[in-house]
Amino acid sequence: MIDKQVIGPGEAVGGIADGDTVMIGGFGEAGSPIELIHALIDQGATGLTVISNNAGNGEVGLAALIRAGQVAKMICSFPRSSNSTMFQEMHRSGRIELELVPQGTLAERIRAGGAGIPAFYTPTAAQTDLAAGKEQRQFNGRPCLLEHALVADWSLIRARTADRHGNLLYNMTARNFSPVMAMAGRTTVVQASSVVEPGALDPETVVTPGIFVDRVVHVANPQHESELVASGARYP
Amino acid sequence: MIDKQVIGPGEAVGGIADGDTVMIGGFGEAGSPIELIHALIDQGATGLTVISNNAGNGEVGLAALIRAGQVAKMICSFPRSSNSTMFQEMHRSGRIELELVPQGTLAERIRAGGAGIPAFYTPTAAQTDLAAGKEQRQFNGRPCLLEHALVADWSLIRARTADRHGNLLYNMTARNFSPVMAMAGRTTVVQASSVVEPGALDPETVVTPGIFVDRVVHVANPQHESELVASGARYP
Amino acid sequence: MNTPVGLSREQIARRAARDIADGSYVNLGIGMPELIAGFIPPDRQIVLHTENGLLGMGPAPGPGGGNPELINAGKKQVTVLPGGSFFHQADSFAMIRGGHLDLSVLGALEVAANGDLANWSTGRPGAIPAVGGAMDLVSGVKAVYVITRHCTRDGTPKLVERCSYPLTGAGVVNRIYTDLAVIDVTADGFGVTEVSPGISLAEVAAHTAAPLLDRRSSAIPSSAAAP
Amino acid sequence: MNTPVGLSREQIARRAARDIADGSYVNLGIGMPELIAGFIPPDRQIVLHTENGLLGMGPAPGPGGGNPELINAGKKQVTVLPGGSFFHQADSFAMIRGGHLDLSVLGALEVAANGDLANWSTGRPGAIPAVGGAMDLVSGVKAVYVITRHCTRDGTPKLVERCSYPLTGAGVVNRIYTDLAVIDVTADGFGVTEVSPGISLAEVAAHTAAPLLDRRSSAIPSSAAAP
Repeated sequence: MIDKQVIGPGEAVGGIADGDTVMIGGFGEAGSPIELIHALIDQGATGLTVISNNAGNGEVGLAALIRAGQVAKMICSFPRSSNSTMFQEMHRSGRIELELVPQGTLAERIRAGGAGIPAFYTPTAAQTDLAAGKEQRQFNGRPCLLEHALVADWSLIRARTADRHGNLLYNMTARNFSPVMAMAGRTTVVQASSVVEPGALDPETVVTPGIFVDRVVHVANPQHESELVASGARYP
Repeated sequence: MIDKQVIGPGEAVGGIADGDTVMIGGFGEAGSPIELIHALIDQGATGLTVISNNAGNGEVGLAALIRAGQVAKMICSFPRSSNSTMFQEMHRSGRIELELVPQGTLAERIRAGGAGIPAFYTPTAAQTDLAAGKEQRQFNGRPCLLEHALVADWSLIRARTADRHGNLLYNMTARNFSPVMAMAGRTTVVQASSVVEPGALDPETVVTPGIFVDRVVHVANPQHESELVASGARYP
Repeated sequence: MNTPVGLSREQIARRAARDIADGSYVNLGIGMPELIAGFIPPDRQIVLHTENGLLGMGPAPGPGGGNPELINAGKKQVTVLPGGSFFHQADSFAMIRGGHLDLSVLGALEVAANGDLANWSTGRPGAIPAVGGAMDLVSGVKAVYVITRHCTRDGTPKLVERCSYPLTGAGVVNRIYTDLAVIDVTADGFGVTEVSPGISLAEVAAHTAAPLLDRRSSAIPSSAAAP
Repeated sequence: MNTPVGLSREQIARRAARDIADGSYVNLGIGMPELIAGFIPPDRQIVLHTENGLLGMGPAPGPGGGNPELINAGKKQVTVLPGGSFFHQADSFAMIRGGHLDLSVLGALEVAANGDLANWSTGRPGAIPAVGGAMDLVSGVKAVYVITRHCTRDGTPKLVERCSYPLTGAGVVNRIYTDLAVIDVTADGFGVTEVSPGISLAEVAAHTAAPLLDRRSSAIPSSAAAP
C-alpha cells in the first residue's frame, strides 16, 4: 500500500545532510513551509544551498535558518525584505553566497530540472549584468542566454490538501513555486493542512500528482509568518 | 467586456490562410476538435503545416483534412493508424511531408513555443536516426539534442467547459496536447461542449487560463470520431 | 534645479490608464504602476496579471476580508475577480515570457533614449541586488510602458542618453508617462507626444538629459492630459 | 530452427510482474507489456502511468462502462483508480523524461548485448515511421525492462550483438524477459540469470545471436520461474 504520510515535521526532514541542496517553496510567506523549515533548524544540517524566491522575513522561517548559519548559498530572485536584514548582513560579511536569478528564469530552471531538460535558452537577462559568465546565442534575431536546470536533493513545500499518495492541492497564490519544486526535488517533502484518503480528490483537479511527492506530514494549523514577524517572534 | 465566444465553427476558423501552421489537439479521437476540423475543410485553406500527435482515423476529421489535400506537411509522433491509410498514401506518393518527433519532445517543443523558450536540450532521440541534422551536446555526461520551439498561427482544440474569458476545463485523457497548444497558438480557437459565465469556474481548478484563448465556440454535442469511423462516414 | 509642478502621481496613473485598450492583459509593477488599477475607464475591462500566480486580480479586500495567501507581487493582499485563475510560477512566467501579456507597466530608475531600462539595482557596492520578475517582464511582454517622476527627488533627470545604472533590459521601453510629459521611445530617440497642462516643451527638455523630438500631434491637444 | 517451447505470453508477463517492487510508478508499453497489469502480486500496489495523461490507470471498464475520452496510450478504454490524476502532455512527459517513473516495460524488435533497443521502425523503404513515446521512455525512466518472445515467428533471434534496425535508444535496456530466460544487460554483455522450466542454457544460447554469460545464482533456482 502506498502511504507517504510521516508522523511529524522532524521525521519529514530526516536525512537532510550537510552540503545538500534544498528547494523551499513560497513567495514571501504565502506557501512557505514554516514548520518544515523550523524542523530543519532543529535538525541542524549545515552548508546548505537553498533555492527559494526570497530570503525570509523577520527572525522566523527561512530568515531563522539563515541566521542559524546553516545556509552557505542562496539561489533566489528577490533577497531583499522590508523587515529582515538577516540575509543582507550574512551576505555583506561574506558568510553566505548569492546567485541572483530572474524570477521567471528561476521558475523555468526548476521546472527544467523536474522535466529532464538539462538546459534551455531564454532572452531574459540578455545584455544585462546577470548575463555575466553565461553563454549567449541568437534565436530569431534576439540574443538569448543558456540557462541550466536546477535540481535539489530535497524540496520542502506546503500544500492545502494532500492524499496519502502525495496528490496535492494548494491555496490560491500560495501555489507559486511548489508544483515545480515538487518536480525538481529528489525527495519532496510536503506539509499539508489536511490529509485525505486516496480517492477523495477529483483526478481532474489535482495540481501536483503524487509521483512527484515522497513524504507528507500533516500540519493542521500552520503558523502565519507575518503574524510571527509582527509579534517579534524568533525561532528557536 | 471580454467575450471570446463566436457563433459557429465557420466563424471560429475564419482567417486561416493558405500556408499557415495549425496545431490540432487530441490523442487519437480523445480531444480532437472534429467540428473545427470539418469547418476548416469547408473553409478550404491549403498548403497547411499541421502539428498534431496523430494523422487521423477513417475518412473524417484530420484524415479528411489530409485527404482534401489541404495539408502540405505533418509534424507528429505517431502517423500510423489501424483504420486509415490516408496519410500513408499521401506521404508515399510525395504529396505530404512528414517531420517525425518523439511524443515527449513534441509536447515540450510546443510548450516551449508557448513559454517563450526558443530552444532546449534533451537526451531523447540522441544516438538515433531522429537525431539526424540536429545539434548534439553533452550535459551531465549524456549526449543531448538541441530542439527548437514550435509555434503556430492557429491552435484548434476541444474542451469540456469554457467561460467567456476563455478559461478551460477538459475531460479526462482528452486533455492531452490541448493546454500546451493553447499556449503556442497565435490565435487559439476552442470548441467547448458547454460555455458558462465568468465566475462559474473555480479559479483553483482552471486548467487553461483565458489569456491563452482567443475564440470560443459552443458545440454542445461533438461527434465521436470512432462512431463515425465505425459507420464508414466520410467528410464532407 | 527645481522640477516644475506637473501631474500628481494619481494624475500620471490616470493618464497612462487612458491608453490601455479594452480587453488587455496587463501586469502592473510595484509602486506607482499599481495606481493604474484604480483609473481604468469604466467602459473597459482589463485583466490584471500578478506574476506570483493570479490572472484576474481584483482590488484590495475590504476590512477583515483579506487572506495572506491571496497576494500580489508586492506581497499586498488582493482579491480575485470572476473569470480569474490561479497557476504556478512556471505557468505564470510562460504568460510573461511567451508574449501573452499585452502590456507591462513598470517604474524606473533611468530610461535611455534607445529604450534601455534600469530599474532593479543602483549597482552601489554593498547593496543587495534583487531583480524579481522585472527582466522577464521587459523581455517577454508585447509592450512596456514606464510610469515615473520625470526627475529624482534631488532634480536629476531620469530620462537620459545612456543608463548609468545596471540595465533591466536593452531597448525594451515603448513609452514613458511622467509628471511633465508623455514620451515615446522612437528609432530617433525620445519623442514627446504630449506635455502636461501648464508645462512647456522647453521645461520638459530642460529636465531631460537627452535630446527630445517634438512629436505632438495637433489632433491630441496637451490639455487632453487633464484629469 | 524451431524455438523450444518455454513460457507463454501470460507466463512471461507474470514472471516480469514478480520483479516490480511495491509502490513503483510504472509505464507499460503497448502489447505484451500491457498483460503485466493483470499479474501484479496482490500484496503490492503499483501505480500505472499512461503517457497520454493519466496516473493511476485501472483495468478496462466493464461492459457499457467505457468512455472514449478515458483511454490509454494504445487508445484502449481504461479506468482511473482512487488516487489517480489527469494532466497534459508536457506534464506527462516531464514524469517520463524527468526520471520520475521507476520502470518502463517495452516490447522489442531487437535488443543488443550493449543494451541498445530497436522497437519503433523496421527501416524498410515505404514504411511509415511512427515513434510515439518510446524514445522518451527509454531516455528518461529509471529502469527499462523488455518483455518479448526470444525469437521472431520465423525463428530469428531478437537478442543480438548489434541491432540491425534503427535504434530507439542506445544502451538503455536493463533486463529482458522472454519465453526462454531472464537476461540482464551487464557491462560484459547478456547475463542469463534464469532459464525457463524445461529449457537448458544451451538452448537459450542456440537461439541468441550474441554470447551469453551464466549469471544464474544458486539462490534463485530456475524453477522459481514457474507460474
